[in-house]
Amino acid sequence: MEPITGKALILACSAIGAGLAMIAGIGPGIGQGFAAGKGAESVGRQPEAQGDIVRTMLLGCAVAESTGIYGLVIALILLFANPLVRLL
Amino acid sequence: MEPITGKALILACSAIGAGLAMIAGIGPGIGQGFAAGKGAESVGRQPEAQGDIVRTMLLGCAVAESTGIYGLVIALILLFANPLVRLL
Amino acid sequence: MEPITGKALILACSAIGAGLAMIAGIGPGIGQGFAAGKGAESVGRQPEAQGDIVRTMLLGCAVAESTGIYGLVIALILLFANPLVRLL
Amino acid sequence: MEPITGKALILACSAIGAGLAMIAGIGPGIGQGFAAGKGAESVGRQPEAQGDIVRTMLLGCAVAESTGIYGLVIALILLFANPLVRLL
Amino acid sequence: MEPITGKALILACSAIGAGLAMIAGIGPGIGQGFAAGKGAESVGRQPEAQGDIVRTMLLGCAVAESTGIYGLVIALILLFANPLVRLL
Amino acid sequence: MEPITGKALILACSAIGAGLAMIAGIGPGIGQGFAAGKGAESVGRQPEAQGDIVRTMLLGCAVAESTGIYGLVIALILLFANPLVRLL
Amino acid sequence: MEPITGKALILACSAIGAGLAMIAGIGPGIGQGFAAGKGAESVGRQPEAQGDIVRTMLLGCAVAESTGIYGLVIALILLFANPLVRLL
Amino acid sequence: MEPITGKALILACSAIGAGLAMIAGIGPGIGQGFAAGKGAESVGRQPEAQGDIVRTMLLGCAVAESTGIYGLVIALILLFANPLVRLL
Amino acid sequence: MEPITGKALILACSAIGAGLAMIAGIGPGIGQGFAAGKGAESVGRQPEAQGDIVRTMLLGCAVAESTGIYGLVIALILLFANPLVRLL
Amino acid sequence: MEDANFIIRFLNWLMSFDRKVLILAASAIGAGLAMIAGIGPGIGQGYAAGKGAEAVGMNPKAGKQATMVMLLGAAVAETSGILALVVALILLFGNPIITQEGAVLVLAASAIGAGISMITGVGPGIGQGYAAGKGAEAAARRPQYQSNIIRAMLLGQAVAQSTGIYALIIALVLMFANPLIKLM
Ligand code: NA
Ligand code: NA
Ligand code: NA
Ligand code: NA
Ligand code: NA
Ligand code: NA
Ligand code: NA
Ligand code: NA
Ligand code: NA
Ligand code: NA
Repeated sequence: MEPITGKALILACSAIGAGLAMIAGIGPGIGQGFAAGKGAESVGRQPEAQGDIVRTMLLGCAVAESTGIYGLVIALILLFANPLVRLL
Repeated sequence: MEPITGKALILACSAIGAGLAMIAGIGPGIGQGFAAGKGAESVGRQPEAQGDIVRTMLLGCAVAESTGIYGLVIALILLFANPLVRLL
Repeated sequence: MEPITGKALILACSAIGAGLAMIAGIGPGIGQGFAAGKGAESVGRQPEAQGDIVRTMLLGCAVAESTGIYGLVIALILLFANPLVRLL
Repeated sequence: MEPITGKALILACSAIGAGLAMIAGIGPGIGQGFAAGKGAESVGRQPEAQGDIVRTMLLGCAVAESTGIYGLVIALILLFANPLVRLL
Repeated sequence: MEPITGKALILACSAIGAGLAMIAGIGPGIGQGFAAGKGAESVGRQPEAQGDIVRTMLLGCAVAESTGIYGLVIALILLFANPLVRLL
Repeated sequence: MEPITGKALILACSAIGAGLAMIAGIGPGIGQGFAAGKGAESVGRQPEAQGDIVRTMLLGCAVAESTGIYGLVIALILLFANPLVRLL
Repeated sequence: MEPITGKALILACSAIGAGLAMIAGIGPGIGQGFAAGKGAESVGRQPEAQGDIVRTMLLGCAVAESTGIYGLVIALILLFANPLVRLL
Repeated sequence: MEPITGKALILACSAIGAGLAMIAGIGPGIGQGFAAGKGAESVGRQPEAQGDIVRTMLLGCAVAESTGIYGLVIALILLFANPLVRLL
Repeated sequence: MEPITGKALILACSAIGAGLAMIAGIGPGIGQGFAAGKGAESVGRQPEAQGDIVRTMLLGCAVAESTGIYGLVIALILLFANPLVRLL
Repeated sequence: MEDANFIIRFLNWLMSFDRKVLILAASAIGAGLAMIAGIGPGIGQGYAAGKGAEAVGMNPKAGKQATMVMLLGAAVAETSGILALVVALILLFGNPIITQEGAVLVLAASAIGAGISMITGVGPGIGQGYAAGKGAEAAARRPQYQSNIIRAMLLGQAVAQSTGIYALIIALVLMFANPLIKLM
């Protein structure tokens, strides 16, 4: 019989922490979708400026992605390189 | 009687973590739906630019999907390749 | 008193995880509803373009559905093919 | 048999705290995506002002990123330089 | 064997409290991103008023940052100068 | 061995309560950011009314800050002048 | 050794309840910020109606503040005049 | 030594329930603030219709307040006239 | 010493359930406030149609209130006519 | 012997209650969670109300038509709120879980999971309400194309309902045909 150890508790809570961190992804999803819609609208209105419009849209979307990546990185750290169990 | 082990606790919390990670999907759903609406509106206004509009919309939607995919990947890792139980 | 097994704890948390995963569906619901509204508006404005408008709307809505489906799939896996209890 | 110690509890809750802190990232994701969409729209309308538009957009996005960074910093502190276990 | 003390419980909950406090950052992220988008749009329309526009945008963004800072301050107090353990 | 006392439980929950109270800050962040964007837009359109615009924007923002301050005050009370442990 | 009493549990949960009640403050923050933005915009457009605009804005904001105050009142009752411990 | 009784558990959970109920206040706060902004804008545009505008705004706001009041009433019942402990 | 009975646990969870149900009130608050704002705006624009506008606004708001009422009813049932303890 | 492990101790405390008690307590929370879905129709129908009022003001001659489109769209938007109410009422008045065999912890958690799942209704509620508002506006502008507008609105609303239906199915599975207890 192996009881619940401190290490197990930390790893269990890390699974929940990783899941919570991913929720950040709501933001870029909404924001970039808004950009997609505005980009499509603008391309329809000024087809001759399509290059500039799409480039600006993608540049802004790259910026908007960052916090989603932060969440992913924290989740991956918790899952694959858990620094908390080493502090025990 | 089989008692609760540390492994069981980690796996139980992984189920919750996987569920939480999927919540990220709210974002792409809202954003891409906005893009769909704007795309439909624009196609109605400039039918001659339909190709450009739809292509820009889909490009933006692909970008907006990413954080939803991140959440899915983290959930799949927790369910099928749980790295936490190996750290125990 | 019925004893708690590790398996029961995992399955209990899987029920909650499945519920959480479904919440992703908020996104497509909002987004596709936005598309529906814009589609209705556009059809009223350019009835002659109704085909293009509705097709673009549905295409965008199909894209917006994906993260809701992801959530459903994760929930179904947790409920019907729970891989976590096999890891025990 | 190694029971759960106070240190383990703190580290376990730190994993959850780190995950919660990342949720702040929803904000910059939405906001910067909005800026991306407005920027793309504006560039399409006034291509000659592209430089000014993109610069203003990026300046505003830099400001909007801050609270996402705050969340990341708190998460990293909890994971890598946990000050709470030292207070024990 | 060192069991969980009251101090440990307070510090553990402080980690969660710190994470919760950071969630406030959603607000400034959305708001300032909106300001960035509106600023970029306005600069494109009235390039001659760029100075006034950007200054007003930054002034408003500074005001909008405050509650994000409040959250950060509470989190830092909980992590680095925890007043609760002193009340024990 | 010092077990968890009622006082410790109250203080631990106070840390969580303080974190929750800060979440109120989402509101002023979004609202004031909206005001910043609208203010910037208006200043670009009517530079001659800049004084009136900025004054109205700041007056409204001061009003919008209040609930963020309420949250901060409750958090500070919980952390520094905890009235609950005195009721014990 | 003083164990956790029912009174302590009530007071601990009161701390969490007070924190939850403050979350209501998100609403007035967003709403009043919207009003601030619209007020600033309107003052810029019709400076001659500034008095009427600001008065209407403040009247509406006063109405919008109420639920934030309700939350604050409930939190203060829980913290300073806890009626629940008297029911014990 | 007085252990935790069923009554104490109910009262503790009532404190949390009261806090949760107040969260409803987010809605009227956002909605009425929107009304305040639209009212201010309209008064600026049609000062001669100020009476009608403000009356309609306040009528709508009264309607929008109701669910915030419901939340407050449930919280007050839980705190001051707890019917649950009487069912025990 | 009277231990926690099953009835007490159900009633305690009913208090939390009642609080959760009230959160539904966010929706009608936002929606009806939007209606108030649009109603005020429309009355300002077409004062001659005031009767129709206000009637439509109130009709729509009555429809929008329903889910807030549902939440209230469930909460009142849990508090005053708890059917769960009768199943015991 | 008292277990020093607080997780085991908490779970043992939970298991010290009658199985019916645990399921009913969880059902109270599940019912409360399900009602949160009501946020959606509230926002959506309120939007429709505002747009409907605006539409009536814009074109009073088509006022009746616009109001009918608004009400039709708002009725669709109510769906998620009604579904959540029904799930909550089933949990409170016709609880199907207490009669089921199986691990009580799983059954109790399923009641909460079902409630959480219903929260999904927020999305369709908001979205369909938005469509109702836009439909009303469009009907006031171009009353002659009312049927086209209504068809596009209803088509989009049907699409927007899907994730709410998925969530309902998961909730019903958890309540009536729990596959988890078979995995025990
Ligand atoms: Na970013
Ligand atoms: Na993305
Ligand atoms: Na998608
Ligand atoms: Na910022
Ligand atoms: Na602020
Ligand atoms: Na305020
Ligand atoms: Na109010
Ligand atoms: Na109401
Ligand atoms: Na309704
Ligand atoms: Na759908």
